[in-house]
Amino acid sequence: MELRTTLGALADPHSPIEPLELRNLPASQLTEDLRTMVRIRQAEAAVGDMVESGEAKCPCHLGIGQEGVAVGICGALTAKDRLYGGHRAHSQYIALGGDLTAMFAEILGKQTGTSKGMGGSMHLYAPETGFHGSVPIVAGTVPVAVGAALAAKMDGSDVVAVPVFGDGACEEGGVHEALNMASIMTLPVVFVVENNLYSSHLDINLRQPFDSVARFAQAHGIETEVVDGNDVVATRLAMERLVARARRGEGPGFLEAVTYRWRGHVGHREDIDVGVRRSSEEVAAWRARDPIQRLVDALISRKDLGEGEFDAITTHVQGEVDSALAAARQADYPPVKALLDMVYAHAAGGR
Amino acid sequence: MELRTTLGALADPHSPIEPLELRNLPASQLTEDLRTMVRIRQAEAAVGDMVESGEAKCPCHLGIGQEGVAVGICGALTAKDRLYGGHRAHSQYIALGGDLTAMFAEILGKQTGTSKGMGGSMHLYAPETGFHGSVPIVAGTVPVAVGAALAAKMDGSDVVAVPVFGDGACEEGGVHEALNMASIMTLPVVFVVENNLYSSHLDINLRQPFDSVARFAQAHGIETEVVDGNDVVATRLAMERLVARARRGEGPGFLEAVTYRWRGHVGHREDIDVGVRRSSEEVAAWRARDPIQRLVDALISRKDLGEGEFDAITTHVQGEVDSALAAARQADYPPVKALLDMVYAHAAGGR
Amino acid sequence: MAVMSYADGILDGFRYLLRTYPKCFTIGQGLWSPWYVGTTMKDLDEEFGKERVIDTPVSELATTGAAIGASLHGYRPIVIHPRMDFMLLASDPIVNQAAKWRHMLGGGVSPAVTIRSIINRGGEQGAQHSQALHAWYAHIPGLRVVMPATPADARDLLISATLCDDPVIYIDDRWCYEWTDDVGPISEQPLEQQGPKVLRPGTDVTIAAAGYSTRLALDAADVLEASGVSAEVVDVRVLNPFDPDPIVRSVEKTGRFAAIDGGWSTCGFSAELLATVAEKVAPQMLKAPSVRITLPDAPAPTSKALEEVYYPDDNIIAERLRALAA
Amino acid sequence: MAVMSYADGILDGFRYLLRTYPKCFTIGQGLWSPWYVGTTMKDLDEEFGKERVIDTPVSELATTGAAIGASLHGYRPIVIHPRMDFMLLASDPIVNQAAKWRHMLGGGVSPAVTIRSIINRGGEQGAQHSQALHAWYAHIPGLRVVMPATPADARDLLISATLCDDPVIYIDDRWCYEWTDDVGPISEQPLEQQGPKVLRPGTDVTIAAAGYSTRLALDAADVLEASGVSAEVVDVRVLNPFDPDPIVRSVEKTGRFAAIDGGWSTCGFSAELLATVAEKVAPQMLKAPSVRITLPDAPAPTSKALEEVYYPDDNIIAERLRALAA
Ligand SMILES: Cc1ncc(C[n+]2csc(CCOP(=O)(O)OP(=O)(O)O)c2C)c(N)n1
Ligand SMILES: Cc1ncc(C[n+]2csc(CCOP(=O)(O)OP(=O)(O)O)c2C)c(N)n1
Ligand SMILES: [Mg+2]
Ligand SMILES: [Mg+2]
Repeated sequence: MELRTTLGALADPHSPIEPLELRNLPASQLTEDLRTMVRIRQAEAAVGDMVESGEAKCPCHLGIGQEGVAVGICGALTAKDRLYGGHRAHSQYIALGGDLTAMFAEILGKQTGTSKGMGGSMHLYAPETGFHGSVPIVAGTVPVAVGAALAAKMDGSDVVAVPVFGDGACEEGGVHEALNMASIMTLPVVFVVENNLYSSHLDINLRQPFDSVARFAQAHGIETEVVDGNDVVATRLAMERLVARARRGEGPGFLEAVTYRWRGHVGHREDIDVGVRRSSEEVAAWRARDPIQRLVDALISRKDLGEGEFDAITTHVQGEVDSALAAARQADYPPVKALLDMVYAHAAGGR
Repeated sequence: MELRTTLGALADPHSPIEPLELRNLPASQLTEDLRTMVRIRQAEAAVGDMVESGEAKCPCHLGIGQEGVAVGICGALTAKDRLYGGHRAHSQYIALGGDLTAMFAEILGKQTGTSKGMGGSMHLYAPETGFHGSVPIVAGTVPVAVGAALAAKMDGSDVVAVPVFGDGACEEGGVHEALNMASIMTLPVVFVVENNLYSSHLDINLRQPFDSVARFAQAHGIETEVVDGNDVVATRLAMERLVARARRGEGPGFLEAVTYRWRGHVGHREDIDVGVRRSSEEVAAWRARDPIQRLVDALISRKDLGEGEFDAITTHVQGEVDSALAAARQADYPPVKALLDMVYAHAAGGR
Repeated sequence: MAVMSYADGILDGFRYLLRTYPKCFTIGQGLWSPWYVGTTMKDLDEEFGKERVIDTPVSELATTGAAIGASLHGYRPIVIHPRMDFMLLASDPIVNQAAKWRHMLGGGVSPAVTIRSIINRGGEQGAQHSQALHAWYAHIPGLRVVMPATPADARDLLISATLCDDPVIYIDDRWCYEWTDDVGPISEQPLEQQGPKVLRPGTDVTIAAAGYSTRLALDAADVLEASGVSAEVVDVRVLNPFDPDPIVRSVEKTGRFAAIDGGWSTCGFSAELLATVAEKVAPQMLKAPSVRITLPDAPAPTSKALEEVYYPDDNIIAERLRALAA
Repeated sequence: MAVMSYADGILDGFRYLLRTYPKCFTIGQGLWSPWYVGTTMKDLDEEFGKERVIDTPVSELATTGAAIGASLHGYRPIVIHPRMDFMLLASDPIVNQAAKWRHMLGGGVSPAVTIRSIINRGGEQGAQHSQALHAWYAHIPGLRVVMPATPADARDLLISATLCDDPVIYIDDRWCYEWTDDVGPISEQPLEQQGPKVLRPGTDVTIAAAGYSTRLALDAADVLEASGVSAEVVDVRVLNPFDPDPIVRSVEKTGRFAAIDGGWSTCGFSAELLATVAEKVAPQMLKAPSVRITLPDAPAPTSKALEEVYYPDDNIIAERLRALAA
């Protein structure tokens, strides 16, 4: 299969990196975004360490390198919006303000986890933040989010639903059905694809005829934006445009944010399970497009970030991560009765 | 939902009808096409009568009015190609040269039917003609045909696979998965959509944001042609282009043939089950675009068809239909043992 | 008390729900057609509006998934699958999503969706248009599965299902639509309190069945009575979670057990019924091996010559039961 | 005789098929990855080429449907579903298409596809990544279903399945991969001649199981032996079409029956086993009610604290069987 790229420089690790344009976004907000990206990275690094040590047993899919997407899109949302994630959803959970202790506890299978220890890394839940659940069946939450948007529309609210999924998920037929439904019902849903150019071990050129996926939304008459997902500012602004349209009742949007995962598909390694055609040069090139460093550089050059401030952020965040992890470790495992108590809303029925 | 048409005049029953251009196709071939269209129409009319009288019990979906598509596409195929149909497949079966007696027998549940009386109208089978089966699960044969194309490619042959399906079927996710597979594997498959603007009782504008479906194939990088399906010549020529590419190993094609069914979705009626927004004026307008009459007119004006010749054809075909039906009526029902004998290739196993 | 058909029972249930609960809506293929699902939803779109009675593209997966999504935000959607065969395309949202979200997200999420699935068979419709796969759904913890056999249940179990906080598969059978019965006024019943019911008392043999098969069981019991065999008929009603007690009690009394089921035998609901009796009734109390009466192990044929033998009727059933009771 | 692991048995089966039959190919997710399906298909792409060992997009439905299509034209495709949970998305091609084409098209069509479905559970993978739905497929006439429990069967049933003219669901379990056993040379066996086998003779109680559960049954039989209970273990091997005779004969001898199954109970394969015994063994020959040992009626948990109780181990099983034999 020859490479037919429509993404061009966005997907080419060797293309020159544009300096991040901060537009006229206020420093306070950008610093907050930076802090959130750092929080995601450090929390995920801690998860990676727990996987490595064997402390975390459930499958963990890290989004290190992709923080710009989660922070960019969540910046355009409020807690009343409805985000649904997939297997790689720690970043969105944290970007929406999800509690770190609860996330670590969930990953460790503890009762104080986001899902009472019933779901692990792939099943996070924090509806109070707007994070309404994540599941690892690829594309599984896409139609569900369309239904959440239908509910929002029926309520007459300006709430927006946001399924976040991957380039691989676009190969599931259900996504196309969901796009059509959203389109004909003019639903307030913004589909977000983290196009990290890989689905497990296969790069997108082994799976699809083009490297961009926005074409699927266009075929369904849905407004699209294609952005550099490692540019948190561009991602946020594009998301804001689509969210605003959806809130106004003008129908669905589709954001394709191009990014790259630094680690393997699942687990902590950078050198295993990364992609059958992935080279260490490719990873190195993408690392140079680090969404965090690019924001730091831009903030420093705009003098919004002073000497040592970034270090202070990372140190502070590391403290948060460490204490959250310590708290999670303290927590208890769920009681055995949880196994049968949560199958149905009411006592197992009929008796 | 406002109407967003990309088909324009093709889908507008009130737009002026272009006179059929016969190009330089030979009279013999066009007369043969005419005869086949008449055969389809009269055979289906006979099926309609049997439904009305209660003689035929299985669900029968008539394609009267759509004959141009089947004859046009099958004109570009040979018996070694692999066509798969859906619930409305009598026309393709006949266009490929399927035996009328076997079709009627199948519809009547007789042992001499195409499928030994095990399938009825919705399950025809005549592999010797290139008709490899039809099933009523909407879009069910689309991935199957992609696999038939994969087999052809693995064989190193120039055989082409052709799934025929409807505009409604394009709403099934599996179709989009199949398009992607065909595209990335460069398979010799030509997807044919009979876009009759309806799926059961719903017109396409109640179900999709645009009235043309070729956009789905374009999104997958597949070569498309959109034609007037009531113009058998245009349909054939477009199909020939796509089939030729596929035979040369240049990959899949997608033919959208716009047409209209005169009867209801299932059964013989013209006034029931036709479409919740369908008017009798609409039907009348489409009847004026009769694919058969248009070919007759063109042949007459080119002097390829003389006085009384069309009548002779219809009379002759009616004779074929009548005697096929009489033979089918004579045949026996399948023996009861057929019920268990055909579940597996070998005697129900393990004993 | 009013005399009501099964089809009207369903329609009445929908009317009650849509009238009483603003958050109830229904979605699926055919809902704007006056006969797509028989008369069971006739004119609901006109009475309650096309915003609450939603017809859809041919997209079983997304339609079902979207209904689940709406149910997570306070709605009570009833998804319509006009044929159970088509619902296979929605297996992921039903089994991987609806059945599991509560448990795997810690108990706080209610996928309170009702999925109405219609068994639509006979009439030479053939292998892809005839299936009765209730056993599949009964196999899945997290799903509740109901199969009404009477006009009252057709209405009342639809209401209980829709008001239930769990995902419920509500399975009706077009072969039941014309039955009529006396039906009392609506009173909402929590689904978790519903279970099998003895519809006809008897002493010689216990027959358990659900949906249309319950009707066959009742008819066969009539035939048997003429030969002096007294059959007790238990209508299962709720297949999952399944309460075996009424059946166990009955078999302990009669000493003989037969399951009649409109699905296939292997791993079917009839297998569950026999297994339950085998587990819970001491062998000494049984006077004969238990019996399953089901479809033969074959896809549905079309030809009426084969349909006639494919679907067991009350006389064939009575004959098998007479042998059991002998 | 060579000592071979179960995983190597599978790999060996693939190698044999791909080497011997040019029309055999395999398609599914992960086939170009060296560990996606454990080591069971390691380097097949390198040995036989990426044209015959085909990795795919995340499109379970079309992948499966396409394999069926290829099988209709002389090929012998083996579809890989690295997790049974994902295969739900392919329910239509498997159940509506593959299982039915032969019958509904009059017997002349052979959807000779093999669908390999992997049970991949434990390791805190949770509710959507743990299911064992073999009962679903065993319920469907037209499908053959095999579950190898031994390294020899892992290899030989894969070969029999692939050479069979019918669609076969071949289900292996990652928990079996490391078992080793003596394995003889390959000799092709027609699948329709395969059926349940007594793996361990005994006199006090009959245990039937398939796949990983067979292993548990054998281990439990060891534990029981220490308490003086002699258990006969029947490995079912072929779940559909299912031959009950070896189990019936065994139960007629021992008078006690237990089914161990890694799926859920309701309408599960264990239900089929109990139902079969209830139908075919006279109650007077049974010394105790039959027993099912299965998963609890809940989705798979993640937390290891719950996984430990969710999956029955050989000691718990032995305890239940001791009670049965008492
Ligand atoms: C229905 C289904 N099929 C297959 C898988 C296995 N799987 C897990 S993640 C994944 C890759 C998905 O890729 P993408 O959507 O691009 O997300 P990414 O991992 O890149 O974030 C696959 C194939 C699955 N979980 N669910
Ligand atoms: C999976 C599935 N869903 C729904 C149906 C019911 N159904 C039968 S034909 C049909 C309409 C299909 O429309 P289209 O594909 O446009 O074909 P047409 O009838 O217009 O030829 C529907 C919805 C079905 N047979 N299969
Ligand atoms: Mg990806
Ligand atoms: Mg149509």
